[in-house]
Amino acid sequence: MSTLLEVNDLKTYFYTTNGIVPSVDGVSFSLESGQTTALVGESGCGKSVTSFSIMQLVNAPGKIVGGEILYKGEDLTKLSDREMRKIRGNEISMIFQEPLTSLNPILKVGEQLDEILLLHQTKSKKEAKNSSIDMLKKVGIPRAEHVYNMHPHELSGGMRQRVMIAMALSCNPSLLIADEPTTALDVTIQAQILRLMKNLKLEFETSILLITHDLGVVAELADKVIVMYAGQVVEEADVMSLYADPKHPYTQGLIQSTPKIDSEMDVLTSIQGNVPTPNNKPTGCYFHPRCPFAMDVCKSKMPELTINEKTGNKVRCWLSAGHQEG
Amino acid sequence: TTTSSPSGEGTTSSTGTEDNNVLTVSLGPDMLTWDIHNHTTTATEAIHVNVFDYLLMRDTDGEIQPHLAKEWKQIDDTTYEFKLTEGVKFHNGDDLTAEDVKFTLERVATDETLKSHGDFDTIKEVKVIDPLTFQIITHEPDPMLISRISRQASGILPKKYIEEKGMDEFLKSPIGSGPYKFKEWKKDSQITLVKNDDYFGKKGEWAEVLFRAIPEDSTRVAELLTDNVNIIANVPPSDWKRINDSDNSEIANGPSNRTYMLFLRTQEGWPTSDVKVRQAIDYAIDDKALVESLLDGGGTPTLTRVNPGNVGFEESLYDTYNYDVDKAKKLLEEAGYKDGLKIELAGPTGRYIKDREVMQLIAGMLEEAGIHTEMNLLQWSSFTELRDQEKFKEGYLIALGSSFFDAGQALDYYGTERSATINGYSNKEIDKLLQEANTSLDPAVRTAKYQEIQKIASVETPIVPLFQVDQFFGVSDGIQYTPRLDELIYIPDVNKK
Amino acid sequence: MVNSIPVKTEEILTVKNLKKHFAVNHQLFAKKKEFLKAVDGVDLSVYKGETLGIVGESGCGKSTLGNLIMGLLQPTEGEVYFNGVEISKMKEKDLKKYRVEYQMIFQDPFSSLNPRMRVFDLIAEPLITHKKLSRKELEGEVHRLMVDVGLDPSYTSRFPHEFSGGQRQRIGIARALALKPKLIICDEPVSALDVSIQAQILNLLNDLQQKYDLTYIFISHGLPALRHISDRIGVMYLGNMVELTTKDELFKKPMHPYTNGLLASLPISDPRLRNAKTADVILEGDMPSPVNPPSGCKFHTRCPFAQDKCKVDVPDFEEKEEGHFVACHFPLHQD
Amino acid sequence: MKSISGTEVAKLPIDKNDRSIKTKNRFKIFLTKLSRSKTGSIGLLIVLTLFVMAIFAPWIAPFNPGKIDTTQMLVPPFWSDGGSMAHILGTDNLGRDILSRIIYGSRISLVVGILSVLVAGAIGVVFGLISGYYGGMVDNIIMRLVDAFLSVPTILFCIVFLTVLDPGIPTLVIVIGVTSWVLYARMIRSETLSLREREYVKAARTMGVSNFQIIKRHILPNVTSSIIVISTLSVASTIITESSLSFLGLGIQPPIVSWGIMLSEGKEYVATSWWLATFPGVAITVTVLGIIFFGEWLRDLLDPRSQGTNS
Amino acid sequence: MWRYFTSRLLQIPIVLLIISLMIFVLVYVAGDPVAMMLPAEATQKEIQTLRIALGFDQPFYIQFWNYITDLVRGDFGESYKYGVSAIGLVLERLPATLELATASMIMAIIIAVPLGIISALKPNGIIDLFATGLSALGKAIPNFWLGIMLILVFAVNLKMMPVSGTGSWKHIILPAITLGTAVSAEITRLVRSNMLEILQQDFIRTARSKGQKKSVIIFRHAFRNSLVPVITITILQMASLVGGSLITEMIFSWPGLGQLIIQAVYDKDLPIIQAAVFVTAVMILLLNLATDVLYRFLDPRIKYS
Ligand SMILES: Nc1ncnc2c1ncn2[C@@H]1O[C@H](COP(=O)(O)OP(=O)(O)OP(=O)(O)O)[C@@H](O)[C@H]1O
Ligand SMILES: Nc1ncnc2c1ncn2[C@@H]1O[C@H](COP(=O)(O)OP(=O)(O)OP(=O)(O)O)[C@@H](O)[C@H]1O
Ligand SMILES: [Mg+2]
Ligand SMILES: [Mg+2]
Repeated sequence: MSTLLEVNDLKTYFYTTNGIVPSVDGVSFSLESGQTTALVGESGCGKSVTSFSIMQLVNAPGKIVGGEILYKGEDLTKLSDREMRKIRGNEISMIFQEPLTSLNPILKVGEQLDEILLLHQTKSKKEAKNSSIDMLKKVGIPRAEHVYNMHPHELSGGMRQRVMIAMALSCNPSLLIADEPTTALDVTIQAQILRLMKNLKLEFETSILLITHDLGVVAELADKVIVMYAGQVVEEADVMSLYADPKHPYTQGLIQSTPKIDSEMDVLTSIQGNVPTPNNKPTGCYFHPRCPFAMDVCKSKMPELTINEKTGNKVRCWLSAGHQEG
Repeated sequence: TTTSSPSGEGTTSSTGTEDNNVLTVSLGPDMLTWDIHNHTTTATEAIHVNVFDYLLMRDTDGEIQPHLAKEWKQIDDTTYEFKLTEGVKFHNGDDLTAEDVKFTLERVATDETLKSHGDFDTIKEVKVIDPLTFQIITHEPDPMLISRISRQASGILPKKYIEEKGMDEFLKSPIGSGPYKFKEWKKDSQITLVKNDDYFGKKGEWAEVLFRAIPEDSTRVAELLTDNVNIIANVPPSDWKRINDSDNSEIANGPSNRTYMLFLRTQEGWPTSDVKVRQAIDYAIDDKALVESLLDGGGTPTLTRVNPGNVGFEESLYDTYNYDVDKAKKLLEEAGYKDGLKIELAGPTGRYIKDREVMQLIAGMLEEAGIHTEMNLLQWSSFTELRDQEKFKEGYLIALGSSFFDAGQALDYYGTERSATINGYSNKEIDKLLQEANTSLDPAVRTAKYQEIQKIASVETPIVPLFQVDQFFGVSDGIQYTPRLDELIYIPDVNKK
Repeated sequence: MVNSIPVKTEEILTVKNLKKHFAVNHQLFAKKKEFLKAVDGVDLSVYKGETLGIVGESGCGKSTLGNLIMGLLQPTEGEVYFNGVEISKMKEKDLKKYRVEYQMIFQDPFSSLNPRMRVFDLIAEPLITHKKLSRKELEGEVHRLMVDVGLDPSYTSRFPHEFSGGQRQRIGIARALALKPKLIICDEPVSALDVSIQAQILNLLNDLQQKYDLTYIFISHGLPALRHISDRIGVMYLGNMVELTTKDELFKKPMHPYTNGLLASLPISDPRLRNAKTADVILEGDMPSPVNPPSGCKFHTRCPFAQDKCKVDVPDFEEKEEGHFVACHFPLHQD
Repeated sequence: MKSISGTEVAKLPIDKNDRSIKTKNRFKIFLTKLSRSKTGSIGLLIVLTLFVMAIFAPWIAPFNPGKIDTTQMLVPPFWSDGGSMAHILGTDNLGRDILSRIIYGSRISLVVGILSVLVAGAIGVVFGLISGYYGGMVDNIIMRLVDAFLSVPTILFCIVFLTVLDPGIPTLVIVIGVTSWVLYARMIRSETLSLREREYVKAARTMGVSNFQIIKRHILPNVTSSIIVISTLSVASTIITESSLSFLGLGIQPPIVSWGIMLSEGKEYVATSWWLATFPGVAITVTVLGIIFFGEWLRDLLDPRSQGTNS
Repeated sequence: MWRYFTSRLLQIPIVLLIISLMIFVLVYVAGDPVAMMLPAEATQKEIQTLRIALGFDQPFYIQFWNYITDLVRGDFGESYKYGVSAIGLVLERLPATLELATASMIMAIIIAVPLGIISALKPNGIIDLFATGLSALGKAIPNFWLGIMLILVFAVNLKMMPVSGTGSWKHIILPAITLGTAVSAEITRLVRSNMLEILQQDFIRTARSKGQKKSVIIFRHAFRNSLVPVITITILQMASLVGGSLITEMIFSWPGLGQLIIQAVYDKDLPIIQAAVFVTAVMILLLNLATDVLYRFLDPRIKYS
């Protein structure tokens, strides 16, 4: 398995009038081709910004201020806009989190779908239309021929999301970044979409960066999981070991918080407290104010993302570091 | 709609050099109508005069000459008899007879809705004696009849043609008996006339004449400078130098019959009801300076509005003016305005040459003499509206002409009846003189009475005449043109050099 | 928390035969009108203090139903009663005083936030509208709400675009909670939230319900969350309610084949179960078009148990068992 | 740096000075932002200079603007042949000093230009918002009114006003306002039509926010950029319109001067004495430029998304 | 849409009627035309005679009644000043006006749209500043100044263009520039501000994520979204031009409606005002109806209830 994308020490900051917001603050990870990597983490921890950074689509006042993003060995941060354009949509495509605002309100769904096909696959208008409708059907949209002619505001939330998905999948990209692709979908459609993505993976060796909150989806689809917290990676592990033995207290909290379909609880467990705001992060380990196992060292020193030689998994925690040392 | 242009040619098809036989004239805005009785503008008449003949016509010096009528005599106080020139034909070949004269004059004399009606309402009837002889009978003795029928709206219409085709059709393709025939009228663009080779009188030198509508002064000048137009009217003084300096044209100016005047209120309650105040105003204004600084000398200071060439002209009051600031101050003091006086003067803007500047300069001059002037400068239509409603305060500026060339028309303004709705001036003596002059048929008597009136008026100054203004034409170098006192453009008088 | 069926005394919201048909013609001057039956005859009673969960395939009309109840869309037919008062035909002016009582959390958080308003103003807006608070009280209240939904109060002067998806959704929740309404329609309120915050919010909603006797209509695709929070759950299919019962009953004994299919499609909770999962083949086939829905039972085209009758007769939405309504000719799990 | 968790914050007492700090901060931010934007500061500088010029005209102007001097007519600006340093920008056809007239003219032009735009803008924006937001019958009536105003020649209204109202600056402002609001109305309506269908407007409706507040808080801020664009440019047309109304008799009369009147009076001399009409034209251009720069900066400031892009 | 369209068409006669009544009242208030019809030298008696002959001495309600009955019969009457059918005079000048209005709008759009877009792409860049200056100048320069200057430079000095009049395609260029300049200033600014706003939207990011070319993003995604206000202002300016534009027509001796209408207003020539307003109103109503229909194309979210 070869490494398709490698992110090294990525830093993306927003230079707002209220100060600098370091939304992504030294993130490193790699994606292997043909693998699905799940990126999970608390809301607002910088997952979407990371994915925009990969696409080189961070809007002003955001800026990539450090690190490199190697795609097939090439640093995307150094590419010209023209070179980047060839990669976007064709090699790497993205499903955006907010489907309504991410779709052009005045263009018909079909026009937006055709666009990407006409751009990267030399197809006639008619062919493009046919494959767009095909794609819409694949993502489970009824009356695809009609929806092709509809405008985004006429669709339900889930339909918009599926349009986004269809758009991203239509060129069989080598890397698919899916930012919460199934949040607005019911389970049957979600199952359908997940299957579609699995097939994509099998058929085209597409590797997928899946950003999601739904640990069920992670469980179904992911090969590897990266857990982010406050702009940093705190744990990276293969999916089996992560579920079986989460190392980072934050990951443990996450798994515990998941509502279980078959268990009755009056109160759901949740991790105490809140994610620190990016421009007001605590000293030491960012998680320590919420960590049930916080030690003194946690308050003063930031732990390193250390790799467990045995499993190849990584974790950023003094607890694990202690184990290894000890 | 008028007939369409023969080819897809542009209207600015250059004349002059290559086609020596086309004359292009621009008087400003387009003409209004081909109905000679239903307009009141000189610019329209200036074109009509080339298509329709008058019974009598003034020459370039303003003298009345036989034209369609080769001779005329007075039969009694209310009757004149005329003899028509033989062989005059309308453009369609019909003969011009006394019937046409009767038709034409009675039309305007009886139809009250026609705008020229007021100028002809003294005519009672026209009696046809034979095809070439007719009599004009007036309601009362009319000493101005001869002037009346040798001016605006005096063209003779073709009775038969109009009765056959109807007035509407006639207005679309009018015919007359004049030196030029109507060819085409593109509204707000241009009128084309072609030479009438069968004309009975002096024929024009130009095969074709274009009257172009170019309302904007500077555009007219530009057209003249680029050889697209040969004669332009109303050249603003600021452009004279440019035209005279150019290698293709020059300014031709001559007197007009128009005089700039200040009308002052004389009714009780207004400061100007005091003759001393009115005189003070007269003395405070330097007429010569107005003419020199604003018109580059293109006008003549005057104390009367009856100009040379008019019946009743009084030479001692012409080309002279009252200007003495100290005297003005003294008069004011005598009138009880030692500490200054505040008046309001209205005036039109954009109507007459430099009207706005004249007003401002006057205000400045009055200020020097201690009369503070509020100005009320109005666009012409607002001006007429307010003037008509007598809404103006102490006075207003206006420049009036006298198309009859007869003091009777001009001096009417001093009579009690007319003044009532203007400035309320009333003077028994003037009234009496007016009455006598207006009913006398003896030119000598009339002249004497009119001169008498002017002398009184120049002291009383209910109206302060300022200056008589010239007309300014721009003329291409190859053309010989002298402006006529009546401001008409009679093409047979426009010659190639 | 007591998860018993509430006493069916006080109906806070009643929906009678509610329909919404959208005209869908895409030529500007189309002669023939086609209608998309987004909501096609829904009857519903919501009892005071309960949480009614609504699930259904994407595009089956859940948000439209919510919008109809909120008065954002004019119903094509049918009525909505709030506390016994008909609100569906009320003028906006008269409606205003009822607006305090029921609120909605919108599915699409970003587009429902005015891009030019700061978070503070967004959350304060309902308070300003309905309550006369001093500036200080207002600030206190907004702070409290933000903390409640897990937003850092230092964010007050930020604009919506400066937030992450989940944060935006929390702004929407805070705004809806501001007035402590009697009824809240939550359209996918937690879908964009990570599980921890999701748990926090669900707990918060629960707390508030206890404290203020709130009623929720909770539209969600997340069955686990739904199971956690709801008292009863309604299942919608193609504009119709097809099943409605208590959550335990629904999860234990789904009667409608569609419900059954839904439950079978649930994602696994642990990757180790991947191979153990039964194939999700039951709901094959595309969702039919809401413009030309199938005759008879609308589900028959995809129903593994469909029979001839289903193609012809429209099943009634009947109470097959005590408190268990279902619209099916041949319900499953019937004793 | 100290970290605070959410629940802790909730327990914190609200800082009493919180608000003042915030307003102070906002003002500071305002200033820093302004200083950061070159064009914004230039714009403000131009506008301020003009106001200073207008207020202190009698002290600044070298001559009485109405002083006629027939010996000094049409003197060109000092750098041309025949120009003199006495009249830096030359004199007009009545020998009045152009520089002084421009300085004095700023008074009327600024007052009329800005007030009329405010009047027209206020009427137009209100009608546009109402029309677009309520739609239906209201929209129909207002828009047909707009159509009527567009088809009836403006000059007719002016003439009617002339007969009904006393001339003067208030009349001038009213007349220009009443005849030029349609532009705003139709523009604002067109955007409101689309804005009223946005989700956030619907959301506000469900919260029981009154229509007035929805318009004020949700629609108006989203149409500000169009308002700014149209109104900044309208200042120029208003200044020019003012002169034609003055000629009609509706506005100001000599010896009071405005840039518009200087333009009109200089019209005859465009080809021969260019400086008469050119300098007032330059004055209007600079004014509009200043207002555009300032307005543009304001637009930028009000657009939350473009924050920081100015730096 | 059909219903909306037909209901709007049905409104036209009502609106025309209301406008006509408005005109009558306005003209009536403005005063009667007789004083303007006769020369300044006319006596009060002459004025009075004509006033009676033309019926302007009649009380308001009689004049009003006559006007209404004529109107209902579709009779606009004859111009007081020209003595011929008013509607004929108006229709004669209409083509020239439309020609000029269209040409200047095209001119304005050709200049404004690219300039506005380029400005928006690099706000506060050189081109933006240049465009801003140009816009300020375009709005601040009065038509007469520009027109006369253009004549001086291109017709008198360079002799590239005809001075004035109509006929060839060359005749329309200078007047169209003169009229188009101010309009294009407005459009430039509007395009710029709208583009700036739209380029910030999320869906632009989506388009970029597809690898779309910048130019396509700008035109297809951004510019099309900014079209509603841009079209509004364009049509609005067009609408104000169909009534003619006095100054430009005067300067270039363009035989359009502007001169006729304005002069008619000065002359209080009711039949012409009436006919002209009628004709322009019909066009404006149709133009605005077209815009409203166009809005639906440009922004499908817009609904008419
Ligand atoms: N334009 C911006 N200006 C300032 N801060 C921003 C901006 N965009 C994002 N942020 C901040 O950056 C952080 C990371 O945002 P991001 O959208 O990546 O979160 P996320 O992990 O995708 O969360 P979610 O799961 O809720 O979508 C957030 O705290 C957010 O407030
Ligand atoms: N304005 C509209 N015009 C036309 N059709 C519409 C409109 N709004 C919604 N629809 C249609 O109505 C149907 C139901 O939409 P709705 O948003 O209620 O679905 P939903 O159940 O909320 O789905 P999801 O779970 O995906 O949000 C969809 O087919 C949608 O296309
Ligand atoms: Mg995100
Ligand atoms: Mg929905």
